[in-house]
Formats: sequence, C-alpha cells, structure tokens
Amino acid sequence: GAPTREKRSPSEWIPRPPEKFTLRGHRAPINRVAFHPVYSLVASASEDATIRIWDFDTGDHEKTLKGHTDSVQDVAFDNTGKWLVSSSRDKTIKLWEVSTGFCVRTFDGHREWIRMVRPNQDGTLLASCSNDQTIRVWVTNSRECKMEFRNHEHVVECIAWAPPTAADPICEGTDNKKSPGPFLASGSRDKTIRIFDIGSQSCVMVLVGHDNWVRGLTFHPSGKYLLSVSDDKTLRVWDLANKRCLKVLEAHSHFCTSLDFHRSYPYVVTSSVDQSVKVWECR
Amino acid sequence: GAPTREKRSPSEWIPRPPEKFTLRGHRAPINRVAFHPVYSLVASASEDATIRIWDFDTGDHEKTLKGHTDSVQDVAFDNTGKWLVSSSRDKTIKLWEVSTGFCVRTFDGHREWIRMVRPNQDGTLLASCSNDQTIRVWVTNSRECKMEFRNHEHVVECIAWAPPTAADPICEGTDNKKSPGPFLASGSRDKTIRIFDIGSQSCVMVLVGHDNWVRGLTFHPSGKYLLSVSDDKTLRVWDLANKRCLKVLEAHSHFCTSLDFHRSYPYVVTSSVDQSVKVWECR
Amino acid sequence: MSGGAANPAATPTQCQNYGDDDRLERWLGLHRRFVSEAQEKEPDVVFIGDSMIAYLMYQEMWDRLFVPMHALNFGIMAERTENVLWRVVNGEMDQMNLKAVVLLVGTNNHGNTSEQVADGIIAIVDAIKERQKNAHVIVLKLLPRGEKPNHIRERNAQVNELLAKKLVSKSQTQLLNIDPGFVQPDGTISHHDMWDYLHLTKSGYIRGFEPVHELLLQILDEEDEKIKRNANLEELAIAEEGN
Amino acid sequence: MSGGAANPAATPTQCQNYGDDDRLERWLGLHRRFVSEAQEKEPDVVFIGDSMIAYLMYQEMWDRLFVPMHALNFGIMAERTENVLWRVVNGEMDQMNLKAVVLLVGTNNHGNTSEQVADGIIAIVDAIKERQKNAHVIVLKLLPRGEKPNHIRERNAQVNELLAKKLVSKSQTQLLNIDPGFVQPDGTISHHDMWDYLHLTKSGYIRGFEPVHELLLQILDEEDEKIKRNANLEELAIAEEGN
Repeated sequence: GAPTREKRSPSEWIPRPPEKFTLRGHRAPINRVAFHPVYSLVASASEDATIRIWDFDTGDHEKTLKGHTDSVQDVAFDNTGKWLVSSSRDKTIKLWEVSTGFCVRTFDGHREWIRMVRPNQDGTLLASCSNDQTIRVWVTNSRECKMEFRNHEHVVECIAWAPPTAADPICEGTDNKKSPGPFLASGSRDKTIRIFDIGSQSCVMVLVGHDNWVRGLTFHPSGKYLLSVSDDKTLRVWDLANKRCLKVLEAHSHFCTSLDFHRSYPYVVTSSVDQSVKVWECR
Repeated sequence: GAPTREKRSPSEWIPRPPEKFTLRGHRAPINRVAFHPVYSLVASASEDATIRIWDFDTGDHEKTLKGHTDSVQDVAFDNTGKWLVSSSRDKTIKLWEVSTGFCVRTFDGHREWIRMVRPNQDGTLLASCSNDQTIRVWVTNSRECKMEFRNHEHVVECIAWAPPTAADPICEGTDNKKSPGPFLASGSRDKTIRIFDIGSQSCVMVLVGHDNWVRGLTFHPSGKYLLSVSDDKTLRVWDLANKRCLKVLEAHSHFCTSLDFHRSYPYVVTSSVDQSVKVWECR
Repeated sequence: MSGGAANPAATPTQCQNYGDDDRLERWLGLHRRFVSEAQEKEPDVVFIGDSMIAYLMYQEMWDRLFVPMHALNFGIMAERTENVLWRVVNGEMDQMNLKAVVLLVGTNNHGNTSEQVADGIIAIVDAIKERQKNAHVIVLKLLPRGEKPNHIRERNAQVNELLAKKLVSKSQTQLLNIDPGFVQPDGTISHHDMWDYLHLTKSGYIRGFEPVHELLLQILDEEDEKIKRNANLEELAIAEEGN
Repeated sequence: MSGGAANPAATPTQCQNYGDDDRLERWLGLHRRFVSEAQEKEPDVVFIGDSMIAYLMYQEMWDRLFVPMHALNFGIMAERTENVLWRVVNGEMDQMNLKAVVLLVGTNNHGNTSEQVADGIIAIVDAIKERQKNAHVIVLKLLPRGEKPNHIRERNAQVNELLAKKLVSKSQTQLLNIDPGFVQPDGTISHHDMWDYLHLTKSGYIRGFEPVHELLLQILDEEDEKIKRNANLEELAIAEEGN
C-alpha cells in the first residue's frame, strides 16, 4: 500500500478516495471546474447556463452567477482571484467580480461556441478560442477585441498562455531576436498546435504531429516544453527551442480530453473518454 | 523474400503455394491424410466411410478402400508401407493390404468412436484410443485385444508410440529399473497425458499441466522429450527423465488441433482452429 | 404441469414469417446447422435461446471465457419459448454428452400471460433434461427492458417468480439471476447497459454474464477436481510401486 | 422523383409495434437519444440505418477504425426506409457539421416493390443533403441474404441497380458496394459470413466494411491534406520572415 499520510511528503500526494464533498445544485452536466488561486473556493460551469462558487472547506454553496443564456463551457480565475471569466455556447465571454457575483463585462464577437477562455498572467488580456475556428485576444478592461487569428482550419479546442520562462525557448525556436511577446499556444481539430506572438500579432510556430484532434495544452513550468493531449490517445512533449516533438506517450485507450500540470510538484494529470484519470510523474 | 529453390538447403523447405494437385473424389469432409513411408502415395480417410489412396507424382486416384459403415476418423501406414490401418465411428479398426486394397482384418471391442489408431515400430501391435475413454492394444496378426487401459476419465484424443530412444528417459523418470517396454503415450480431454508400459501392462507416468483437452502428441526423435498440443492453445515440451513440463509455447489464438515432427529435420508443425498452420524450428 | 395444447407458449412451434420475408426459411437453415453441429462438434456446453444469447457470440467475452469451455451458441433473434421448444424436440439436444445447458428465452412472448411463458420455459427444461440426462440446466432469469417502467417488465418479473417456484424441485437445474441492477433508482434503464433498452451493450454483457461464467466454472471444475484428485492418487501409487 | 404520399417506403413513418410489445416506445427513446447526441457530440461522421449498421458497434473494427474518426452510430434493428426517413426529418441530422454520412437500409422493406424501396432510399439521401450540405453521402448497396437463392435477393439486387441510376446525378453522393462475393459459386451464403444468413459475422463485417473505411479515409484525408499543405506553407512563410 501507499505510505500513510503522516509519512508522505507533499510530492506523494495524489487524490485518494473517499471524496471530501459531493456538491449538488446544478441541474445539468458540469463542463469545467477550477480552483480559486488564493481562497478555499472552487467554481463550476454547467450546461444549465450558470456558474456556481463553492467553499470546499465547508462544502457550502456560496454564489450562483447567472447571465449566460446557454451552456457555460469554460471558467477561469485570474491570478489574483478577484475576478472570473466564463465562455458559453451563447457565443459570449463574461467577466465576473468574485466578491459580489456581478457580471461586469460581456465580450461579443465570436460567431460560434466559445470552448475556452483564459486570462494572461497579469490579467490585462483574455484569450478565447471557438468553434468558429478563430482565436481572439481581448483587452480585459475594455470590451475591445484586440486581435483575431484565423490560421486554424477547424474548431480550436484549447489555448494556453506561455509563462515568462517560455519566451527564450520560443524565440530560439523561431530564430527571432528577442521578442517581448507575450506568447499564446493553441490546439485545434485540424491536428496542429500553433504559437502566436501577441506583441507582433503573428503566428510564429506550427507544430504538426498529432493524428487527431488536439484537446488540451499546458506549458512546462520551465518554459522549455509544451505538453499536449489528443484524440489520438497520446500525450506529446514538444521541445520549443528545437520546434520538434520530443516524446510521444501512449497515454490512454480512448480520446484524451484534457491535461494539467501541478503548480509546484512534478505531476501531470490526464483525463480520457476511457473513463480514467491518470497521474504521471515527471522525471 | 525466401531464398530461391536452388539455393535452399533441405532444412529450409516448407510448404509453398501453389499446391501441386487438388485431389477430388471423396463425397464428404476428409478427417485425416497420411504419406506412404516409401512410395509416392498418400491415403485419405473421409466421413463418407471410405479411404482413398492417391499417387502424388501423377495426381491419380489409385484405390478406394470400402468396408467401414461410418465416418473414417484416422488412417496410418505401418513402417514398411505394406499395410494400412484405419479407425472409424463404426467402432471398429480395420487392417488393409495396400497392394490389393483388401480389408484383411477387423478389430471389434471399443464401445464408442475410435479417434486414433497407430501401429508400433515393428508393426506387431496396434494401439487405439476412443470416445469410450479407453486405450486398447491389439495384436496385429490376430484379432486379439491384448490389453485395455481405463485410466483416463474422459475421451482419449490421441496416442503415440515412444521411439526406442525414449526408453531410457522414461525409465529414469519413473525410477524403474530398465524396462523393455514398449511405451505408449496418450492424451485426453481430462487434460492429462499418460505413459503406459505395455510390457508390464501398467500406467507409469501421469503428466498434468494442460488447462484444456490434449489434442495431439509426438515424441522428440531423441526420445528425451514428449511434445503435446491442446485446446488451451499451447504447445508443451515435457522432459521425460524429470517428469516435468520444460516449456510452454503460446502457439495459437484458438484450439490447437494437431502437431507433427519432421522425420529428419528439426521442424515441428502445428494446426489450429484459428485457421493457421505454423512451422516451428527447433533450436 | 407444463401446459398442454392449451398453452401456445409450451407447444413446439416453428417461427412465423413477418409478412413476405424469408425469416422461416433462414430459421430452418439455422436449425439444421445447429443439429449438425450438435452431432459433429462434441460440445460440453450449449447456450440456447433468443437474441440475448445469439449476440453473446459477438462479445470478446464469448471467445475468451466460453469458447475454451467447448461451448456452442444456439441463439436466434426474436425467439419465443415455443420456437426454442420446437428446436429442442427436433434435434438440437440430441447425441451430445453435455455438461451444461444455458437457457434464456421468454422476453419476446408478447400476447402470452406470465403463467403461459413460465410453463413454456419449464417445458423446454423438461425436454432438455429428457435428452441430456447428465447436463446441469441453467435457466437465466428474464431481464428488465424498456427505458422506463412498463408492463413487460412486470410480466418478466412475474415469470421469474413463477420459475423460482417451479424449478426448485428439479434436480441439476438452477435459476440464475443475471440482472446486476440494470434498473436505476429513478426507474430507468441506461443505454450504457442496453443500447436500445432491450439488447445488452458490451459492458452490459460483462456485468450480466459474469455470474454465468462463474457458475459454469464451478460445474465444470467439479468434474476437473475429481479428475485431478484421481490423477494425483495415481501418481502416488505409481511412485510407490517404483520404490 | 422520390415518390410522394403514394409510396409508403418514402413517407416518413414511425416504426410499428409487433402486437403487444414496447418496440415503438423504445424506438422513440433511441431517437431522442440520437437527436441529443447529434446536438452534443460534434461528430464528423454518422452511420445510419438498420441492424446491419447497429451491430457494427459490437465489432472491434468499430472501435479501432471508426471511433477515431469521431463517428456516431444511429442504427436500429428492423428499420424500414420510411422509419429512417422519419428520424432524419425529425432531428437526427440537425445541427452537426458532418463530413460524411453512411446509409444502409432497405432490406427489411417487405411488401414493397424494388422501385418503392429505391425511392425510399433516395428520399433519405435528399433529406440528409438538405440538412447537411457539406457532407459526402455514402449509400451502401443492399446485401444478398438467405441461405439459398430467393426472391428477396432479387429484389435487393434490383434496388441496387435502380440506385446506381438515380444516384449518379447527385453531387457528393456515392453508391458503395460492400458485397465482396458473399454468394458462393453454388448460390449459397455461408454461415461463416452471415451467421443467420442475414446478419454479418465478425469476419463478414471485416470483409464488407473495409471499403467503407477506405472511402471515409479518402474523404477525411482530402480535408487533412489541404490542412497539412497550408500548415507547411505557413511554416515556410514563418521561417522566411525570421531570416
């Protein structure tokens, strides 16, 4: 068996049953969950068109954020945790104040479902990707859509802002003199991954290799690698400085739907239609 | 590709299409075929209750041996090729003179189908095994059933006479002082293999290991090993002196129905319900 | 008793055509093939019944768990009890020396009462035991069906209750439950278990038929254990003789 | 034309109950589920038709070859053309952005003439193309059936001939043969290919549906190749900009 809790170092902590709480209240399937970066709160986005905030210390339901008129696909907190951004099948993005639960801004522009919306590190920009095959970058404090990328030839499934550590490897990979960026990665059903330089408003890298829809992306904390999962059942590790696929992991026996990298410990988690969640140790 | 015929040494000869002849004439499925030990003849035993003899140099049909009243399950030549023995669902064994095609003797006694009949090396004895779960040993020149073994608890599928080289290993395995034998091996649906000492009329070894019906047996020419195939899809090699299973080969993806050892070259061939024939090199 | 001419579900009857189709012709062809397989193939186990049995053959679990037992599948789509009974009394249970027969039929007997269906199944059991005296007969309980609660579920449940009473007195006969709880707390059946709310999915088959596999193993192992014990005793005897 | 109210095979019709059973109820439940899958699951390919399509789902080849293409299976047992047509016009072809639709239905249309059946299939093709303007429609030829030659084989062959004529003028529509020669030289169909002389065995499916897989690969690859070429051009452009 595994070492008991007292003897385990934090690097050995992985989810163990039984669950601490089961939070009920949504009236339709839930599409996304996200932890608050500071407090013991978690947000859930549902097909019932609402977002719910829960306290996971007490199991209490804190707030319901209403405003969207169709299924909410994605939800994310900014790094301070002061506000939350959501994207919906109603083709809008909404910005919410966490403390009050009010919707403070709505972003129109996409022509189809929005699959994912992500604030950048300092919260000044939002990136979104959509079934309309485009990626849009918005200025958080206005309603302005700063730029629209139409490079992908199919639905864009996922996006990820590059950490500051990725800037050098990306520049090396694109033979660019130092560019301030910031940089944004996207994964699409056209099976490609693209890296965009937001400062120069251009696509600077195209990573080809997956055999099926790219479903999830995450940057390695060191900035050297980009990790992706796909309906081709693999997890791939991309070496950004050399613009090539370093490793292909046969991760699951069916479509891989998402992945995440632990903030402080060397673990990657992947999910799949094969009904399993896998935790991978990086070494 | 394989080496061309001129460059191949005999040890590389395996069946290659297209077939040389297709011999037609039987009016129902054929259960067994056997080569004549000397001449270019082959015998076939059929559910149409007849045995046919064919010349495989010319493709001609030579004789039809009639006499059985039900499906002929098995047929075998003696070492000289002068006569042929057959076993049938009509519960009899018949002895035939090859040159004339006449049935010269009929052996009664089994109470159910006879699955296999085999002459020993000098032709003085016949062994047969049956759905009646017994093994019988007959004196070829009389109609006498010399002995009946009832040790198996299920249908006996196959029998094999041990070559003279096997005598020492078998005696070593049974801690017997030298016994003159001869020795006979049998395989059964009770999943066991037994070795009988015909001289002392007793069962001297029981080999347990297969997980399903034992379908075929053959002795290694050196006499040290006994090879068996089973509906458990494996080919097993038994070390007779040590009375244990030396090796388990995952031979097929479905029931293994039979095997044979080449007289002069280190090849074993196996057949299976998976519709394949496999040739194994011994090394 | 198992019902005479008065019970259509217990009267051996060939299948009917649906209008202008070839169903009876194909059914007879299947029957002829099953009869010759019964004569040729020397199975230890036969599964017989309706489409639930037939489509077990498509499952990976059939090849992995049941084929090595030397099992044959005599299932046909849309069978009613009287059709299976006809096949049993017309050759499909002849000649073999079976260790076990697995029977599942009755859910298609629309228009019959639960008593009629239960008596039809009993008639089949009796006909099998008459022809295969050594075989264990495993009767599978009828499964629930339909997305939501409906009268056929009730009828099938009543048939199961009647079978429980009527089979208890028969030797070497067992009524086996293959419903692991397909009806969910809200009364519905999930398409994850029955893709059209009648036929089992791959995972439905695994959940439902694992008990069948285990029971067959027990039955076949009883024989095996006896054989192994005797083989061990014999080995000991041989060793002693040698010393 | 594809027949109006005069042709029952081309008039959208729900399925019928067989006497006192739950068939219509289950059929409607399946239909509702297909409609919501069409809205939720964003497939690239949909297979629709009768039991030949439905039981493709049990095959290992379905998981290995068709699921990675993001294909869904809308097959139902015993479907006639008018039932599939009803499902298509009532939501099962709505909302998605399909690249291909594979259709196989017609062999169960007992009581209709071959013209009526062919027109029923054409009506389905038209209804699909009206709702899925970008999709390639792949119509599978009806398979032979029955152990020996029979009138249904002739009717199915006539339907195939009529389809060949009527489909040739439709854009992005293809009639595909999935009969590798199931009818043997002596006129019989082997149970190795169709276990009940109607439904395909595992090896029957492999032989029959390999051409479907190859055609779908071509259709999907056309898009892929275009995407790959553009991606390569873009990479070159980016490299040049950097220099």
